[in-house]
Amino acid sequence: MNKTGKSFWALLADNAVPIVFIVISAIAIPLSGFSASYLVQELLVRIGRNSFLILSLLIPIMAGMGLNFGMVLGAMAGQIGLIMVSDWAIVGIPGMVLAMMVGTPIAAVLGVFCGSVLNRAKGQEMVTGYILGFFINGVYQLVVLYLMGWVIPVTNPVLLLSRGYGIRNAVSLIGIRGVLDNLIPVSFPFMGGVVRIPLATLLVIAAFCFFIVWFRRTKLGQDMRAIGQSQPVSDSAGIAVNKTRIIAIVISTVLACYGQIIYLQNMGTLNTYNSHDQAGMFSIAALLIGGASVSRASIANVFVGVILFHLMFIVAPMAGKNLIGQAQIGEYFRVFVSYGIIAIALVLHAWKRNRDREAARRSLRGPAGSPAKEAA
Amino acid sequence: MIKKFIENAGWPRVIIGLFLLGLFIAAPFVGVRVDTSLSDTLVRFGMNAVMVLAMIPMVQSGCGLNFGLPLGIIAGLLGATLSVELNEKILAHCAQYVDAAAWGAPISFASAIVMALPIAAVLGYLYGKLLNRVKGDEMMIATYVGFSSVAFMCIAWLLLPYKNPTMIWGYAGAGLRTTISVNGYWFHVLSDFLAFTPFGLSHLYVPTGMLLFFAFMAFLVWLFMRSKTGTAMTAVGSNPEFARASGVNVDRMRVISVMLSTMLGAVGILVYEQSFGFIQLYMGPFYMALPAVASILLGGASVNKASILNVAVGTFLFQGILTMTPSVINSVLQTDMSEVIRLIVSNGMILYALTRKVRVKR
Amino acid sequence: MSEVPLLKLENIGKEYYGNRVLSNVSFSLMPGEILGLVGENGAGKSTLMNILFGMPVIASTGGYEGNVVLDGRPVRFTSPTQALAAGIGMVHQEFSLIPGFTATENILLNREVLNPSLLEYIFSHRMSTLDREAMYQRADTAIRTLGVDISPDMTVAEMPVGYKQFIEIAREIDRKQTRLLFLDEPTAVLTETEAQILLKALKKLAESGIAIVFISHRLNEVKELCDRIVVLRDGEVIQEADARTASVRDIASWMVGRAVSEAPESEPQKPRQVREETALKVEHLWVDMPGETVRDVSFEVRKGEIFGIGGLAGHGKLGIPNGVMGLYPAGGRVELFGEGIPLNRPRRALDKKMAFVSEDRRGVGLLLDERIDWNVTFTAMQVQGRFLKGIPGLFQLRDDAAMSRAAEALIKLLDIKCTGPGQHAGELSGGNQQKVCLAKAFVLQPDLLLVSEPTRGIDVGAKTLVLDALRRYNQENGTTIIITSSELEELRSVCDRIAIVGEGRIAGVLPAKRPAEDFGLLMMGHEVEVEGSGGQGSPQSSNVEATA
Amino acid sequence: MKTIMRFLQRTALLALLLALGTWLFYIGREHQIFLDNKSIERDGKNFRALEQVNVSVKSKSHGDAWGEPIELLARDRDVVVTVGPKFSLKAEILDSMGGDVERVIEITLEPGFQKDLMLSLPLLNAARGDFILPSPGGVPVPEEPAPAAEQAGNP
Repeated sequence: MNKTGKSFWALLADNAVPIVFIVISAIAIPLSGFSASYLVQELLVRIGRNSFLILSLLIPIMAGMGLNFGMVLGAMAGQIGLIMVSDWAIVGIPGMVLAMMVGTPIAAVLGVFCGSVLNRAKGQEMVTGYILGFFINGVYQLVVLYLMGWVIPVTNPVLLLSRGYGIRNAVSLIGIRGVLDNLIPVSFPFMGGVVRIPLATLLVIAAFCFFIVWFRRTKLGQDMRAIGQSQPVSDSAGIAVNKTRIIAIVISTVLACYGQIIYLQNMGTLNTYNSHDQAGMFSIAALLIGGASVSRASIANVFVGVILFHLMFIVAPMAGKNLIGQAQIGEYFRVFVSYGIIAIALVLHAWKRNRDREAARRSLRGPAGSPAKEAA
Repeated sequence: MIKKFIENAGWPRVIIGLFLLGLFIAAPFVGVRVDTSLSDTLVRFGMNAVMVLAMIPMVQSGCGLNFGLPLGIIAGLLGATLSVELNEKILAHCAQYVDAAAWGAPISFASAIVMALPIAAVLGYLYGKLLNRVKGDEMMIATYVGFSSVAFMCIAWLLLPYKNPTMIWGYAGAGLRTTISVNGYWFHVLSDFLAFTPFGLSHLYVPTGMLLFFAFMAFLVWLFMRSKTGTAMTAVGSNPEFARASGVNVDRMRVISVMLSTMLGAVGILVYEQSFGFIQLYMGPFYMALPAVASILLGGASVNKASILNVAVGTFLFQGILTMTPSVINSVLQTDMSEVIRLIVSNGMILYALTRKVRVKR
Repeated sequence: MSEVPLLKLENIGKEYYGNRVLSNVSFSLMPGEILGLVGENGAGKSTLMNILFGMPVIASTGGYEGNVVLDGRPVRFTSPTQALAAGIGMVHQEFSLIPGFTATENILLNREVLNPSLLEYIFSHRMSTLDREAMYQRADTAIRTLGVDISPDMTVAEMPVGYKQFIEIAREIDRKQTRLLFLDEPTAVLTETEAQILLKALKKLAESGIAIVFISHRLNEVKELCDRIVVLRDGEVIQEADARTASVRDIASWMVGRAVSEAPESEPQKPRQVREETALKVEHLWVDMPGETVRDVSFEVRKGEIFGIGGLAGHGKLGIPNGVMGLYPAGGRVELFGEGIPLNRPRRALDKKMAFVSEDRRGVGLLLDERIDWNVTFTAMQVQGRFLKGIPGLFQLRDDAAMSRAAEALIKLLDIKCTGPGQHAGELSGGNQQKVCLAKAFVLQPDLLLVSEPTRGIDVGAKTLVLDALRRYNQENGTTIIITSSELEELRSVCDRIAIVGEGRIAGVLPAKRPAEDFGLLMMGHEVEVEGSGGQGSPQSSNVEATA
Repeated sequence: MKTIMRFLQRTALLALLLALGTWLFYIGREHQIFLDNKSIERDGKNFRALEQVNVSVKSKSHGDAWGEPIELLARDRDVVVTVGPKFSLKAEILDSMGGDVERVIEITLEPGFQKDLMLSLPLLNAARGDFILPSPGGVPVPEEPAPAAEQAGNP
């Protein structure tokens, strides 16, 4: 095989996951019967809603800590911020910013905790972060369901359960609903419909992308890349490995907190006990669909992923209904895909790592054997 | 003496055990019947113990905690639904040999196990092959393989051509229901076997059959772990390099252990269902792995060492807390904190195990 | 030359867990001087380096004796950072480079040039961005100082091995305060020309006033480059010599030479039954064992013989038994009593009644978390189906009682100090663990016993016991034994013949009674006249070399 | 020196953040303005409820424009929502026939950090200064089912 052909196949193999999803979407879109303007509108909304959360995953990947399943901790911090702000009845952009300011210290503390735990479980970061998410979820429920309105002052009866403490299942965020999305109203006609663009949200996301680009160029970013590739070498070069890993998780957690606030700002209601559950899983699935792996992810992966994942999310139920007559199948299909894609990405990663290790060993071997083979 | 005991038992167990004891002592004072609670604990112990037992082979062979338990559960669910679907045919066939009226339920239950096991074996084989390729990341991958297989089965439950009207949605005429009652098939077939209420306490129901069944399964596992293969499996978990140098096929041992775990999981869910009374399909098996994992860790197992004693102690403590906290704490605080306590205790246990002993051998 | 030596060591000594590895080491070094430090593996070089570099492992094992004097002031480093700050640089044997980074990034790792930034004050300097341009310049300068032409933008992963070595050295040079540079076998991975370039660069560095300690097994290079040579053996400075006057042969004999009279002391009491019959025949064996690659090895071992395999670490001697037993990917042909043994299948090797005591005791040799009787009998149970009860072929359970009995017998035989067969292997001392490994092999009743590094990391008393046990076992059962060891003296005291492995090939097979210098020269890659017995490997391998 | 500098700068940043938080709290706070058009007794005098009054409010909640007027008949109570520390209120008091605007009162109020305000329209009409009544506390909210504990999240 010649060189170009080989690189073409390599390119195809590298991007197998996005390509498969493009194909699935290409088949499902006509089946769903949605109009182009509807799809574009929905996608724009979802890009604005989810990108920030997904972007928050990038930094731990850079530091070699894998997919930060502990990002739900940040989501919970963001929700606590939103609950407090709702209680104080701060609305609009000030409300959102204040929610972030309240969430930041909580997220930072949780991030330090998470980072320290992950440092004790090196090599098992993902599963530990995942369980940590559940564990902190228990603590979160303890705080929100029992302590709020009792120990933590929450007085607004709209938020509290009728028993006098604990937050209701659903909290309406009417005060900050869509404030960022609609801050700069822009819309344009598109294929027989009108598409509104959540410009301010997209600008915030763009700013975040610039932050990441800038961050990669800082000393801290450089240290994280070094640690991500080799902890022992970084350590012997005098980089504080554990501390830097904690910082990576703290940044990710705090950003996830902001991401969740932006997400809920768009949704307009907070499901106190469920909203954060899905945040981690969907973000991770989207990132992986975008072609990222456990050890390598770029900003492009985020946007490709969010578009493909949510395109499938929008069209799958409808396509399922039109194809088999059951919307339920499409629903389950997208759940299956979300989990399946994570499973596949993890398998591919582990597989590749074990193979690389083998290859690395082989490269150490040098020309061993070859003369013997000739002789034999 | 006490110090020695604590050392042997380990702090987490002592604390949780004392907590549970405290709950039992406090129960009468807040108007909760101890005998009912004890009975509930026993029932839940019997329901869950086999699923916890399913952790042992994989832990012992070094595959880590079986977060992929849902795979075994799916096999069990397939067996259960098939047994209900084919109930009449099976009974008609067996009527030639035995009295179908008296033996109907046990035969039906046995048929569920018999049908579930080969499915579990095949799934376990494939799953084991997969885990062999991803050594080092077994637990995370197991979790997501479990999840995605549950989601996949959600689609399958809708599409599989089941016909029995007790199982399918009435209005659609196709697709299995979310919960299927096993009443009339094999409801309480184990639980009620030799069940009795000792000391004339009408509220203290002892599901003897279910406990005996667990004891039997535990005995089988115990026997297996003492066989040549079981010994090899333990060595593989303890030090794969040692096992390899001793001529043991490490990958094969791991596959066998995963198959065993999956099969035990399948039997475990059947035991659970016969006591519970319903087959829970769709997202039902989703989070079933975590309590089982937490139980065995609570019992003192580590990520690569587990014994039957760990299973029994852990399941009893875990289920005890689960039954006691809602009733007792509820009466004291007028609020149901059991869910929160369960979350914190079970996941705290898993976290403790993960951070305590990181496996660096490879 | 200035009056005050840059570095002065005064009576340095060090013990690891009661094992003395260094005693009374003293020498000094002037600025701009190049000192060659030579010695066998285990002579104490690494420990000395660890002490000078303030490695935490030294402090955590009880510190060291004596004084390190730098610039006339005594220093005691507790971390590598302190040593670096004091101007000591070290280039390690294994590369500490980040493969995905460019040469620039690696040379300036954690010493990056930063742009000033406001955030630096609020957070820390780590929030400043990197000044890539300046970094490039600095890396380029450092590389040029070495006299090689490597693009600073090249990623390390794409570099040939030799380049990596230069990058490592460039990193130390870039450190402005570096005045003392340690190089641990820097030329081992270099080609001839690369090595020449490196030596030239080092000379240039020395002229600029940097003192260099050069550690190498290539004695020619040491002689060519260094001003002075210090020979370490068994933790002591054996000889300090002027490099210009000492000959390679002198150096080799200082390194390995002990009083030659020591060897015959271990003459077997009973008549040994070494037969002419060939027990093991190895032809063109290659083994892919990381760090111990075997390229092309052929030799024969006679029945009843104790055969030694020696050589420097990393040259492949350990790969031979591991490859024969199928533990690492291997190729070639291995025959036991004329029957071919399939490679890469540990089970098949065990089935042919070969047993192996691994050099990696804790990693491969033992189940640390299990009982001694498990450890001793496990392999026999799996391979030979012993220690089982029940109906064979149908249903069998472990026979715990039989296991305990077997373990107890061996505990007595080998004098293993433990509380009983129920104790976990991980709780035993190193020497006793080694005996458990031997017991495991003895239980198999092997026809051929391969023992790797039987005395590594155990104390002197246990060493003798282990070697005696092997010798006795050979005498009593006529078992053929192959011992692989880095300790030449030990091999010479037990073995009948010794093969020396160099760079993955047999450098030569000599009777154990030959003088130690001969073995030393073989190890250093010099030719030695091999007479008669067992010259098998040598001519063939050189033959292959010519074709390859 | 550098550490002191850094400490000072960090303290300043923290103070700045706190100030920003307070400011956001101040400008972003939502207030419920209860409008009360009931007869009320003050200083022994009875102020009758107004027949009809149209109240409109200008605050940041509607982008600093006058909102839709709310019609309050006698004995009506209603609530408007304002955002920010300051709002203007315009009350058009209609004559008893319900036709013509009798008079228009325009005032600007500053609830500041306070949460809710209750205004008595009869008092306002009478141009008394004490037309701000004590806030009635929470308003009844539509009850929704409490989250069942089993539902409260998954494990």
